[in-house]
Amino acid sequence: MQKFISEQNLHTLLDKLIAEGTRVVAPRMNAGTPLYEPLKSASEMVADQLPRRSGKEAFFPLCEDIMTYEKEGQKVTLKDIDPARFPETVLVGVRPCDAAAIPVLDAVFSWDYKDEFFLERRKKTTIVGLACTSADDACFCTAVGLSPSETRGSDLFLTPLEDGGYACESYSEKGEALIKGHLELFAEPGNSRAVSLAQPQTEKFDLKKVKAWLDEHFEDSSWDSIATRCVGCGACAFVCPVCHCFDIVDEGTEKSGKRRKNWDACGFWKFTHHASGHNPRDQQPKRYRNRIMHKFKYYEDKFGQTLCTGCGRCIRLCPVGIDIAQIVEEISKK
Amino acid sequence: MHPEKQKHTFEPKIIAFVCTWCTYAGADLAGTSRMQYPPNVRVLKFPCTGRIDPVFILKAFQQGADGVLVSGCHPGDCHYIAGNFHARRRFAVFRKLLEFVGVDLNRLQFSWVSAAEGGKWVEVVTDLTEKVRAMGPMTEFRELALEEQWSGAINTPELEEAYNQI
Amino acid sequence: MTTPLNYSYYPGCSLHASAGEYDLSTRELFKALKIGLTEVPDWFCCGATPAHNVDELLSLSLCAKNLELAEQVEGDLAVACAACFSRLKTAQHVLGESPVKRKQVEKALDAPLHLDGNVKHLLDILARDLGLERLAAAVNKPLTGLKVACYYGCLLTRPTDVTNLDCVEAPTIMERVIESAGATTVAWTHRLECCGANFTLSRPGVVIQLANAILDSAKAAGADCIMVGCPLCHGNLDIRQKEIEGVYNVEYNLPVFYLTQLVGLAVGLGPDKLGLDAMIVNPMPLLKEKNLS
Amino acid sequence: MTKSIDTSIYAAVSEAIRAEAQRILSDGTVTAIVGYAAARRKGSAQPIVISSADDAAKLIFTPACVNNLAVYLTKAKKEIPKKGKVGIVVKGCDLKALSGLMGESQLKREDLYLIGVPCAGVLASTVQPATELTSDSIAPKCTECDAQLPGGCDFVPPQAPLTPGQTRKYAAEIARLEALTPAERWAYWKEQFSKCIKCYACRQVCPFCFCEQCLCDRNKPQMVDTTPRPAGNTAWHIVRAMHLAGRCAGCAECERVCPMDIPLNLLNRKMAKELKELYDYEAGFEVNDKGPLNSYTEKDDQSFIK
Amino acid sequence: MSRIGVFICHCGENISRTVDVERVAREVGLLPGVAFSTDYKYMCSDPGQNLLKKAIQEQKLSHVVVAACSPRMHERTFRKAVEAAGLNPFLCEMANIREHCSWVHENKEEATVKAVEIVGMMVERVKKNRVLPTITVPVTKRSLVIGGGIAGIQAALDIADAGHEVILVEREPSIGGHMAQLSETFPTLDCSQCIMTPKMVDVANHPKIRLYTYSEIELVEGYIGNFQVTIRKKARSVDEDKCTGCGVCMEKCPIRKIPNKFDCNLGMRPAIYVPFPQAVPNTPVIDRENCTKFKTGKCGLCQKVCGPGAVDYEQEDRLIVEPVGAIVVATGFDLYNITEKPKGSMIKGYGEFGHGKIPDVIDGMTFERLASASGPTGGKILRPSDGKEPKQIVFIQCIGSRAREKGISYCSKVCCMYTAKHTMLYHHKVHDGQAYVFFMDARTPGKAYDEFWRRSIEEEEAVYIRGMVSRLYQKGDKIVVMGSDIAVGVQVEIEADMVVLATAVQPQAGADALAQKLGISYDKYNFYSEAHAKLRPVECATAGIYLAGACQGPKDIPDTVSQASAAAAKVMTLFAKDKLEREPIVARVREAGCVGCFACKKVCAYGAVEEKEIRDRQGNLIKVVAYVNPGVCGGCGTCQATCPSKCVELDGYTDEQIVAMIEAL
Repeated sequence: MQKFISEQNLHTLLDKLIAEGTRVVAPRMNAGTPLYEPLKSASEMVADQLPRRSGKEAFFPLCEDIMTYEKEGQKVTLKDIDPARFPETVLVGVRPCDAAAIPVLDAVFSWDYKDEFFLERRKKTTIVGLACTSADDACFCTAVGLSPSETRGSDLFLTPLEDGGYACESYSEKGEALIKGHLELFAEPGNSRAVSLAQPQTEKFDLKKVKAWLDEHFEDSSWDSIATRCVGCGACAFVCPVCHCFDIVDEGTEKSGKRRKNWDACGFWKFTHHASGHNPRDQQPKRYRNRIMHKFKYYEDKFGQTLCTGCGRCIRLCPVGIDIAQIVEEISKK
Repeated sequence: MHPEKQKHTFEPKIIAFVCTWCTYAGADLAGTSRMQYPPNVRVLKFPCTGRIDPVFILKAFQQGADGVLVSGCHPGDCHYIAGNFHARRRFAVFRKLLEFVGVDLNRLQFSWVSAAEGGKWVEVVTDLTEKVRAMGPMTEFRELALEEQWSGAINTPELEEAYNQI
Repeated sequence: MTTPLNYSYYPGCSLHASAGEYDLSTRELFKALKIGLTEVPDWFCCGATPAHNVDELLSLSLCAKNLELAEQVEGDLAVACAACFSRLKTAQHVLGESPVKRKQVEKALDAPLHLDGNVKHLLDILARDLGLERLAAAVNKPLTGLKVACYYGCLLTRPTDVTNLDCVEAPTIMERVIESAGATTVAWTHRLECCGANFTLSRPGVVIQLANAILDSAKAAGADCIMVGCPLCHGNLDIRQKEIEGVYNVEYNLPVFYLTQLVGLAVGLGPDKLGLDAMIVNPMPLLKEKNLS
Repeated sequence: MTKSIDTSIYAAVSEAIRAEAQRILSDGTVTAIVGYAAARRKGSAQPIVISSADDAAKLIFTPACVNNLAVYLTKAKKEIPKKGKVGIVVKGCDLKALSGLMGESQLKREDLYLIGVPCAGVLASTVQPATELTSDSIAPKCTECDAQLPGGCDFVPPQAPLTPGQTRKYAAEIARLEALTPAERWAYWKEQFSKCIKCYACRQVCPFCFCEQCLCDRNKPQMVDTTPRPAGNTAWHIVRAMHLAGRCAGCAECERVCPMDIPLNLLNRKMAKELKELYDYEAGFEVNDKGPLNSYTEKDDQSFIK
Repeated sequence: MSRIGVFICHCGENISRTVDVERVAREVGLLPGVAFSTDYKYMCSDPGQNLLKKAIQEQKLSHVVVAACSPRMHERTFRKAVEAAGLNPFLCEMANIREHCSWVHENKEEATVKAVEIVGMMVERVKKNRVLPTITVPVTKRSLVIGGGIAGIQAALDIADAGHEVILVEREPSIGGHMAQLSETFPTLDCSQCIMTPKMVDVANHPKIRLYTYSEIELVEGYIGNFQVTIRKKARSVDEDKCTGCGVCMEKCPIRKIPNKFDCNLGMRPAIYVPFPQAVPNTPVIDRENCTKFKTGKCGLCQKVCGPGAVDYEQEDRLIVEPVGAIVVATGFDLYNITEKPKGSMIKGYGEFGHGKIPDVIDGMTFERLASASGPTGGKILRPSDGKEPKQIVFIQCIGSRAREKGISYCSKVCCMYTAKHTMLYHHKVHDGQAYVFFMDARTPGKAYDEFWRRSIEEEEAVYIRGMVSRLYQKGDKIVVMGSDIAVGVQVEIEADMVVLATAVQPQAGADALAQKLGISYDKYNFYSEAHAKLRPVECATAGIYLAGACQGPKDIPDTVSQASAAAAKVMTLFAKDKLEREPIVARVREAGCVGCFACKKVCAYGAVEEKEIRDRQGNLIKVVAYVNPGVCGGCGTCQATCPSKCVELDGYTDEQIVAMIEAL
């Protein structure tokens, strides 16, 4: 179903949703940094900047409680968190590189173990994509088979029009339900042309060739030169729309506390640090190799998808300027 | 979001980190002299103020202390020669950091109490207890402990009720 | 030649009265050594020894005003008389240390004080600013053979760390200056003993007794003459020498020179330019004997 | 009013570094050099470790060379070849960190060949790498820099950096924060620390965070919560600022690399300011073996102690 | 799961009066990990301790918390009881619910709630306690004594008599120190040679004492019980074993006129000399600066005349390493020399007293030599300038002492007494002589001291003038002393024949250098600092090093000897046991985590942190880590609070224990 919605109506739609108690998450400024966060009012939305963290947060939170424990004398009571309590959410203003990431995550979170925390949130969220109009030389979505107008992962996709307002098209029942639920705010599609979209310059990677190289070169001296720069922080993994590793830790005192699930990163030394003290990936190149392998080989082997949507966040934010596009490009030339 | 609480008499929780050679002995002297002082203080014994790590002060506030007292030997009296000199510098810098982050320094008291100054111990503890009682509970760290990242927050009844208790 | 030295000059009352020869020889010596010396315009009495016994605020204000006047003339303040030097330095020291007294003086003068100008005794200028080598170079009639007893008196080196001219217990600045002018100095015991100063008017007996001890010690040490840096000491040792000889019927005949007179001789100035005629104990026979006249 | 900064010297400095690198690599003075090289994105630079003379041509020095390379010589990066002397390109702020490390017996001066660079300033983290260096795009730390010409190096290109005087951004911001009430300051920092995602980039990039296992990575006892909740984040940043007090040299890498733009260097500059006032300590080029927090004098201030 | 036993004491009714002990026992019993909780009227009594021991065995307790009085009172008692029951003593903690709770809070409800929380806190702490075996350090039962004065001699004799080997090191060619220079000693006027030489001979003949004279300490390594001391035995040029002490070489030596420092340069000695007749060892030393054999290579007469052939010009300094378990420092004092301002010292000289310029102005020690029968004048008081007998002597007190502007603010304690003695000796030897003493006040606090001082005035007719001397100068062959008599308010001038200055007592030159080698602290005057002014006067803060005599501060012979015996006693207690046992509250380094930044070493006031190399099997160095020497560690824990990654951990006060306590509140 194709429709048109004006800028004003979109804000009204969001304010109505907020009023109804639905959690509306969109890019907004938080102490000077653009982030996907729940809005208090539609006016807070900032559409022109790529949020510093990806949209995966709505489904795979930075940190969430999964169980609480309480000790009264010798008696210990455990209480699970009931996923039913996750709020209805509408994720608005999601760039194609973030939106396309979510189906990639669906694969791993519904793999041999159904992660009800992720899936319940996934069920309760409608994703409203937004075509991408501004890219910088770090973006390389086109190189991994996406594009500024890619609708994959979006329930409803808005494309900004030259004369203002957005052409919107629904790609799932949730999308349609959203339109139907507020039909008065939508109008029939006009014929105004779309705004010129962003053009990332990187040309398409030969992902097949990259994977082939990676299949053979687990042990290779070039990993040293590629990864010597990496200092082992978690910035790239945490801002990446598709990285999904997490750690479970109990926090609290003897008397009471919570079991929490929070993001972890393979770049950390402690990620593979065994209780015995042994660490299979003790050197930084081994850890960084795992990042490339997981994104361009292991995920392909398991789910037939590339674990990278080319959003460029890891390139912009890497403390030591490691450029994954440069690395993949070099591998594709090997 | 919190209904206005009625003001019941608030009993501040004071944690005191003391060195065993001087202040702990001073507190013992206050005991043997049967001096009376408010029961809000809980005393932790250390070999020397040099052993008191600033993270313990942070930990104390996080665990709900409304006031923290750190006390040891007067400079020059340290049983370990220089423990309190290092501590003095460490705390001079740490309290500036806490102040900069927004902790009200009236809740953090440093003092020298020798083994003969039972009276001074009582005075320091009583002053701090009354001062903190007047200031009310230290809400900063308690509220902070309940804050969640937006994505992990679920408005559960316990969360509501916990908020009200602060 | 390095940058020319020049100073503002505070002669002090006695140099315009009884110690005229000290003022004359100072001006001539500085002219000969090509050191600029411009008198402080309408300077007035520094209070000398009596003022601060009567009222400290008076003495401090007098000196503060003089120091302020000296600021108008370019260059450090040169002082010849030991008493003026001691008073100006003490005022600088006391007003620098005690804000209470500083406020009182500022109220008295109703003007802000600026006391950081340098106050220097002639010895300081000759020994340090000019430097002993350049002084020796300027000597063309060395005082060879003249045995001089250098007499500091009380005020040049005391109180400690106020005048900062030289070490309190064992000063050597006078000896070094006159030795670079060719003279030989004698080691004697009364270099720093008091000459009785202003008791010369109220209780002359004290001056007779003290001055005698000094003259006796200098004579015993084999000195030909005594060199002084203070008009009051000069007065007690020179003017009263005859009377002392009478009282103790002993014969000293020790001429008492100002340091500028002796150095002046060494740089070739004649007796008329040094006011040698004003000295009570006639120095001419001694100078002739050492063929320095 | 944006003041432009004369960046003509950067090309000449790069040339001098390349020549020097070529020389010391070919004559074996050093076995490797840690420097900067151009990266894929226009105008961007990234750290590089070269060990052959002909790689020397890759070395550059531009306003985009923002990293503090000292981190590559500390324990955290054990793989950097430790055999023989290692050359390193150092800006003034980096050199202060190096001398701190030498004071903490992590490095020996004789194992290092210091190529100091006269630096007129580097770009802030919030601008694209290709931006031209002006008083707007310059990194906040450079507005307070007193080390444009690093001292005590083995080689320093002859160029002289000239940077127009600028308002000291950190000093101003610290003064602003100090003027607030404790509650306002707490709110300010709570909002900032809530953004933290515990990616530990600030720790991994700091030359002084060379502990084998960070206190915050340990759980017996759990001194600091690991999860990135505001409570854990606040504790983490307080501990970090306290551990760097009296050591941090102001290279402001922590603030530059923070993906969430948390003004972390404010905490370190505040500590540096306090240590200057309290014990007259300032991180500098000379190596002192005892820092302010592992030495004392009888007469240290104790006005805050009853 | 730990099985903790909690024992709440009534302490008669000191606790139970304001704390409901049954309720505390009941509530604490519910805490996780507590297997047994009871209360008893007197826990520290025998039945109480037996209850404790029985419960440990029957209930198989893993930890014990005794809630009673302050640990400073009975922690040792309960830990011994727990140890007797077979449990490591450090698994027992005390909860102070008396001094910190029942005695200071009257309201029973509040006190009881607080008591429960205190005990609960200690229960959480004890869960984290680890078994700590007592630390034993081997003790070398040999002691080093530095300084062969009366202090060193007394300490050496006491320790040797207790059966332990002693190494006595003396810098001068002979032991005896300053006391050997004295004529008679106050307050009994017995001759110092008579009371000292027997002790010196005992030292030489004592089988347990190895004497190194003309030797200095080169290097001190190690820690209490395990010091390695390198001694530099300077070349004497005479073989001590062969020399019989016949003295022929000294008679024959052509160089006669070298001022003898022992006689304060009044007497003369040859180039090969023994400082004084009763020297121990009685072996001469060749003064290589003044001996023509060493200066020009000629002469060599002493070697020719030496019967046993003991003279050996080729002899060189020898470095000897001695393992010792304890060190007694007895380096003594020196008199403040006013002739010139000591280099780098803040002490300003006394130009105005002409010492060194006026020959007849001498210091107290020179007067002693004049008065001493073995002195250069055979005991007659004669003027150094012309050898005449002085008819008027002026003694001036407090030269340097109590003179802040001259740099010394302390009182040297002994001068008032020895000056009174000098006036007496002078009066005995020159009956018509008159002694004047300029003094501020007489300090004669010792036993029979003040009587001695009164006697010098009333019987020996010394004239005491209360006032200070401003200047003195030579006039003819007299010395004019210009002083004031403040009692009468008059300026006084005395024409004296001789002036004796009672100069201040200072540590020996080089005292600070020796302190740095030993790692002991010293004050701004270079006197060594004792561990505690009142309670540990003869020990240094650094374990295993003890102090005796004037090196710790000005003192007279009685105090010096008692301090020497005290220091010896301390050494004997140290050597009483083969192993030095000490509380295992010491720091340990987790070497896996240590990155060798040595912040711990920088803050350790005990110097207990050493650098340790970790090498792989092939021997190449992996890293250098910190190592805490359990024998030296004081247990303050400053290192752990300084270490960023907490790799150094103080046993008994680990972070786990403390955080557990904080979290239990």
